[in-house]
Amino acid sequence: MKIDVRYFAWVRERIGVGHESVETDAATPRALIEELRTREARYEAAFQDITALRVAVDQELVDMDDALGTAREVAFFPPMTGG
Amino acid sequence: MKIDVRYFAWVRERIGVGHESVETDAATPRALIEELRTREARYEAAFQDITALRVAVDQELVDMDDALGTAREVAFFPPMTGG
Amino acid sequence: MDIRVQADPFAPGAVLDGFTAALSGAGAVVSFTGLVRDIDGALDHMEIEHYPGMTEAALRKIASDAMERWPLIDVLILHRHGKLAPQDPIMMVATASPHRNAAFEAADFLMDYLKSRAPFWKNERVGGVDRWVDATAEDEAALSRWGDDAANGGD
Amino acid sequence: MDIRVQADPFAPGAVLDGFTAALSGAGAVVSFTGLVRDIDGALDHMEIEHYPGMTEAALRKIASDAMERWPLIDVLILHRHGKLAPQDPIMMVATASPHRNAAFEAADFLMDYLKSRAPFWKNERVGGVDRWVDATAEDEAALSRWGDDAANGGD
Repeated sequence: MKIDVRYFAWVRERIGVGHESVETDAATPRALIEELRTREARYEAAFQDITALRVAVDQELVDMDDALGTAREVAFFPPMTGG
Repeated sequence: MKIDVRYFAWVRERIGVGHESVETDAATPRALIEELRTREARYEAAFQDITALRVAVDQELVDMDDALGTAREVAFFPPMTGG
Repeated sequence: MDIRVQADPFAPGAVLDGFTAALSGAGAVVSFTGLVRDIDGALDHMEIEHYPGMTEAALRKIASDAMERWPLIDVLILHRHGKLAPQDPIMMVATASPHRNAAFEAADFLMDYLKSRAPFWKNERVGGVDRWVDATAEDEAALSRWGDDAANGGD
Repeated sequence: MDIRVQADPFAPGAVLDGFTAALSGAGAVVSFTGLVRDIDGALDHMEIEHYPGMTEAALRKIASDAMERWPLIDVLILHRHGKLAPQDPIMMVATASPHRNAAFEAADFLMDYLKSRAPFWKNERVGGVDRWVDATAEDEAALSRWGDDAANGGD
């Protein structure tokens, strides 16, 4: 399936784009990360410590092992620092 | 000694004046209240339940049994309801 | 420290902006505004009596206690007296600190002490009848949260 | 409920007065304003990134959770993004309730969730160098105070 993958803050900076369309069969955000890591060094740089990352699927916070299901949009970012 | 005695809220209403000068030898606010109660019915009406009253001596909250000492101003009033 | 006791109405926003503009190094500003509540739509007006002289001293003491207890940059207490209409702002406190929790806790503390230790008395006219507002046991009990001697002031 | 995400500056006082004027039956209004802190005098500016679409939804959810949990008359959350100067107001929450404690607790709750559950990321330029602000363990731990599932959202 085709997913719009979005990156924010230093994840975005390391990968070098804010979003991209990714063709994948990954079942979970964690699996999608493992897939992306094998692509290029910049992904490895962004995803090296998965515990430092948060993920939203279709704009809702979820766990790394939740099912992607029919997700259209997945976003990876560091812990939020609003307020 | 001569003390300026002040009354607020319903204590003031029952006694009928906001302040008055009182000649007394009372050693504590409680003793001053007992003295005033014997004067007239309006004092008895204001002071019948001493637990419903608060007292300030020279503009500081004190206990009914604290010494009046050389107090110049004593105020009796119900519990405060600011805020 | 800014302590104001006044009969004149005030706009909470203007007070908040004035307070905030004067700060340096603050990261957090908390304000509390008390309004004249009119739950049954039956309140004609409220009249607040106070003890001139003692009022200012008591508010100054409460503000100083808060400044000693938390790392605050500034504290404001403003309280009206005299006649107020339903929904009028009665009073306001504001606290500023580098830290959020200090600003919140100090504002909460100021309100607890202001309710039971500052010489104000509210009188409500409802349907043409005046009545003094009773102090609540909860207001008095709230002081024990801060567990210090001041909670025992007064009888 | 009033949720605003904006690049434009705002005046906390004007926001507070607008919020207060629209209320009916409130006795207590609490506001929290977050300012860009510049402790060492070395901050050039702050830049806040956010996730358009998700941001608004997340803030709306946090505000709704507060409205369900406390007897609130209204809730406001305003958060800026983009470039901010030292001492600029970053964000603001306001709560209104008939009761003081509800207004205080709800404002505190909103701040806790806003810090860790709304998709904003702060970047500070200090002495010409950009750095992302780290989330603190305390901010995350603060959520457990409210003891519900939402504290476990995200990984």
